[in-house]
Amino acid sequence: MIETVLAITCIGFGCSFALAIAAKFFAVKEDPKIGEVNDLLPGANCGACGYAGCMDYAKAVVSDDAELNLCAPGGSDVTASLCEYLGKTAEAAEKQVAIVLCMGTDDVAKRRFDYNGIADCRSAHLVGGGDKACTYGCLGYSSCATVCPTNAIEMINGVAKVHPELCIACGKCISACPRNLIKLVPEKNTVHILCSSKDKGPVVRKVCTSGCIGCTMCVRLTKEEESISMDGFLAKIDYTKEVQNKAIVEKCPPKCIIDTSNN
Amino acid sequence: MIKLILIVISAVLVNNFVLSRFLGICPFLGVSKKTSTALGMSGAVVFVMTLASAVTWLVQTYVLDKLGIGYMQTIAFILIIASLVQLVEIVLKKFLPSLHAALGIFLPLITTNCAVLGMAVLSIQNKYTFVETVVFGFASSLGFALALVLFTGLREKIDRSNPPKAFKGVAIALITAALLSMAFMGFSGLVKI
Amino acid sequence: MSEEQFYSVSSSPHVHSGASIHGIMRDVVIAMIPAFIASVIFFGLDAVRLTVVCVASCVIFEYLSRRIMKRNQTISDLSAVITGMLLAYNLPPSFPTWMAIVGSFVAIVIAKQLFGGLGYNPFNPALAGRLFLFLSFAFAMSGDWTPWSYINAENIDAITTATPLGMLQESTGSISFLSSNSNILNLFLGKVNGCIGEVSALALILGGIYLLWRKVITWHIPVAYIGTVAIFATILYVIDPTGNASPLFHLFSGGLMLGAIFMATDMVTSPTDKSGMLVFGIGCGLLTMIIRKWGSYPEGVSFSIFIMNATTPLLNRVCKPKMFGLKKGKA
Amino acid sequence: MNIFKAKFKIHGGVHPKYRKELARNEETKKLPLPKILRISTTQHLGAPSKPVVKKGDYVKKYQLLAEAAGFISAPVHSPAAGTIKDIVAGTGATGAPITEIILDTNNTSDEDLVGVFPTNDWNTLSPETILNRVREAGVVGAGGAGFPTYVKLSPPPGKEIQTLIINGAECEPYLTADYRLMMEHPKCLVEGIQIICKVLNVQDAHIAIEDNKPEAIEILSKYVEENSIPNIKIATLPTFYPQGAEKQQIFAVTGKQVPSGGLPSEVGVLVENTGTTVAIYDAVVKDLPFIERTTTVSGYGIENPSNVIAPIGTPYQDLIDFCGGPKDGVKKIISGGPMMGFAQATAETTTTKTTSGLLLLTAKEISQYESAPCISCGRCIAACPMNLMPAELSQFCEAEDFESAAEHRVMDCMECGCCAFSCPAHRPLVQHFRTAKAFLRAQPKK
Repeated sequence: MIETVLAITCIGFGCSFALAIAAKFFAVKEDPKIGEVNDLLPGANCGACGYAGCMDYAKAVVSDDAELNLCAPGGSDVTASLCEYLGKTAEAAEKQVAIVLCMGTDDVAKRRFDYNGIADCRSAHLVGGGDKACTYGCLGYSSCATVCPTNAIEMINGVAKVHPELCIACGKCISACPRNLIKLVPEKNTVHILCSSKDKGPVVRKVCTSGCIGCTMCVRLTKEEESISMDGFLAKIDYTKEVQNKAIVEKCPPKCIIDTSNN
Repeated sequence: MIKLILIVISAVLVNNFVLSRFLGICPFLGVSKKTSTALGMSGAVVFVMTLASAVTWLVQTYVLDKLGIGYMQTIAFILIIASLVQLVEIVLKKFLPSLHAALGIFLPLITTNCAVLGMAVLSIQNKYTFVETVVFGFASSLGFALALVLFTGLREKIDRSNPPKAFKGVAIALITAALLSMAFMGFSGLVKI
Repeated sequence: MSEEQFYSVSSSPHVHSGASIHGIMRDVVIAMIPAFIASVIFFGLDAVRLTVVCVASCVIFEYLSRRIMKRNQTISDLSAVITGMLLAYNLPPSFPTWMAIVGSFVAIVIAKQLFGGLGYNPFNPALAGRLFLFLSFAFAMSGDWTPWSYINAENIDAITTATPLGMLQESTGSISFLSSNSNILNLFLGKVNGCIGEVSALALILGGIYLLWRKVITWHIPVAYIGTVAIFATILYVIDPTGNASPLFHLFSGGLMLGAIFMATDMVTSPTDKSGMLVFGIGCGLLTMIIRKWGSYPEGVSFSIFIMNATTPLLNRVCKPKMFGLKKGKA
Repeated sequence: MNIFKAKFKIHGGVHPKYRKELARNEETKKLPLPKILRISTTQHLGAPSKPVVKKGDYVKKYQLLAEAAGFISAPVHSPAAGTIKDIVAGTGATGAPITEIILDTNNTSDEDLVGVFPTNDWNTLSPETILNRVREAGVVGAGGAGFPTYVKLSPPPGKEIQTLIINGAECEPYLTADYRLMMEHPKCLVEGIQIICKVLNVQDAHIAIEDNKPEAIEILSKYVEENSIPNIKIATLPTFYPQGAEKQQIFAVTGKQVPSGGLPSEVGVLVENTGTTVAIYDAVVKDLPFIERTTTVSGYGIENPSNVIAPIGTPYQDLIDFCGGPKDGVKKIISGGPMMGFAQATAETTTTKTTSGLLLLTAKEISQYESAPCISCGRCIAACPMNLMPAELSQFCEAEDFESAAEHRVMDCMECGCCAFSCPAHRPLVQHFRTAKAFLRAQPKK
């Protein structure tokens, strides 16, 4: 019985002795910070942060300053300890949400040719400038919906619509849209102008009945708050300010201003 | 000499460790996403298995058999394999940091890789001599590498396929692995060993 | 131009050669008809039964799986019909019907539709079905039977229970009678035992010529495959004429012709580049002869093509055409 | 004899139905001046030209409308006298937004023009003055790309041009504009070639013509024979598409391969389109700016297909009405050839200096794309003249893996359309590559 214990412990010592030499001989200069950050992490090596294990995430946090809130099992307290250790403030700014600035659904916006090709916005935009009569509007081939990691975007009647509660503001949909219709806006802003067409009124009315015709009604009504300004023939909301005067939603002739606070 | 060649053929083709004996499936599925990581992993496994076969045979014959404590075989083997893997990790971190990062979690996983332990135990059961054990270790790791590289090629093709939602990812990979092992059954009986 | 009548707008080019998947598959079906006629001549009703059962069940399985997966219907591109016919050609006449249906299920649903349909499957569906049947119902696949055409054949003593390759496998003594001219002629014409579609090399070669003429397949895979088998068999024959069958025997026996002309050249699962095809053919040839010579199964064609299907993605990566204007050998 | 058979055969290429017989036999007609001309300021590759006129101005024929903006750009001249009604945003043939100068040419006379000073002997002019005239006349490549010609005729220092090839291949189906040009104006073409030879001081020049145009070959070789011009020879090329592509033609005639991403001048060759050569002749000898060009109006959807000389800025609708109006069942209007041309949404788009053709095609002639999966049959790989692998490339683009597409050299694809032409699964291959190239071009250079 005693020989077994002795034999195994000898093998154990032999191996650990060999490893000690190897560790010394092949030592790799490592940034000490990585080790410390690694200790803050739960060490589950689950890969939810998208890196191959905790050590890898620690390295990414220290060297190429990856996001601090990616550790799913750790949750907010790991994020907090990481921030306090690295002295950075995780952007705890208010929650951002993506929104698609177009409401030219198939019943209001016209198409101008019968498109035969890849059902993807980026490709469709390159063939004849896109088959939607309005050259600014949403083509509806759901490139943004396919690229969204949390499936927060749904295609309704040919136009993309973002569900704010699912959106994690990762910004993938912004680069996917060839017409740059998607913006990141603070979640608390509920009034939006869903149009991005810079054409003159008559041109817009010919292609889409719910497009902004540049009548500047909303600008006049919110004059004191200066929350809406004209960019050529398109009314634009300044998202740093809250729009108080909700009357503009009814007053807007083409009805392209919406207020999401009620529904 | 003939016996060595037969061992190699049997370990690589006939009873391939992954496709016929179904050992070492988790790195087989885990690392076969990209060819570069697959090659890196195969290299690491070849190194570990060959060394492990030699060391485990020595320990078995000169320590365990001598003291008649064959039953300690599993613990001793795992101890040796684990330290060999740690050695590989240190060496890789020093000379091939990019590969070390790419392999990530799968490198320490080799310790629990049943192919390595399976090979060590099998070579003892088949009563191979020292040279035969090392050749068997090397050949079985070659078999593992062959299956892994073949499967990575297939994996990159089926990653571009669009199976129904339920079968996306590992499910379709497992079906492909099943078809691949069905193909390798063609070699059965190639070698009467 | 009234508002409603929109012009069609697409990316260039706007004209097309007229080729279609349906067209290609139709040519392959036409090329397989001589083999079907030969199978009916030699094996009669069984051949018709098996072919009809396999084709029908393949088409039905494809229809059902496309419906369940809510995808567009693709039974009109005839690829399921071809899989059905190929699978039927690989079955012996006495093969039970229900097993053929199971084989069709494996071929269409598991080996093809689960991957997403035509073009996505890494392995040839017909081969997957055949191997599944071969490994699960070994007895039924190689069963001993005497095709009715033998009853009234003149050389009564030539009735053999096993297939030519089966005899080669089990025989211990001299098998030079296998390589006699009359036997080779029988093999070539198809008056011999074996699976219903693979026996008549003549019919298969006719189909192959039709495919080459229609440019559905290129010569690279069949020539490389059959060439390798011929060379390998000749080497063996020269070393030991009594112990090994003659090269011609190896060429016309078993499923080599069917495999080389119809199954190895399946576009989806074979390399796209000419040099890749040659390597693919040679690989299939070597594996077939290795399995026939030393393996425990008499027939190696299905296994070898199946294994080479697995190497196709690697071959596609290694054998690439050199780009125009890259004189300095950059990939 | 000054005719020789080009001996190098390029890889790939396809044989579409050429259907050139539709508009090949009659003389080129001249379009009466349309009432409204909408002249685009992007008539060429490079920066769009800047308008120098404003709304309400009255302009004479040949008067400068927009000046070149930057080195790679070209001026635009007024094809007729008239008043500028407006300068508005419009959409070009490719669907991209452009600025259009709308010219109302109602009841104006053709003589009301800016003075021109033709010279009777261009040999007296120095290469610099020739180059200047070419630049001021706004001559651009008429083959379809529209690269400003004077930039092309002044190769970068240190690059010596040994051979000049005049591209008379016109491999696109339906189009016969260059063919008619070679038949009707051999003199302008040959002298244009001599002018280019003088500017580049090049010894030998070849006119490359496909062997499906025997009459053109015969007329040109007879003209060159009579005027005993030693240094111009005619190279006959086998007829297939894309024989007219620059890199392919250089290889076919000289056996040299233009390196990937490089310019033809790197192998000492320059290719010029026949239409451009005649435009150079007009600019240098007749001192005429590039204000009109021949366009083939063809296809089974037009009443009487023919070649028409029309001023730039003519709306397609005027061309269609001039050729007898559309038949019913027109499914596609294409600007350019069927292999590389752009399908149009409406007939309001206007011609530019690069509009080589206007096709009205019925359903019988065109194909529909369906994104069926690729069965890797290898026909596109056999057809690709650049020896790429369209099958694999399109699967990368489908999976939006544009990095691997870049590794497989998608940027070297010249969008000739041979792959999509021969794909049995009717996959929109060229659109995949065009999307990938646009994405990769937008990437900041890492």
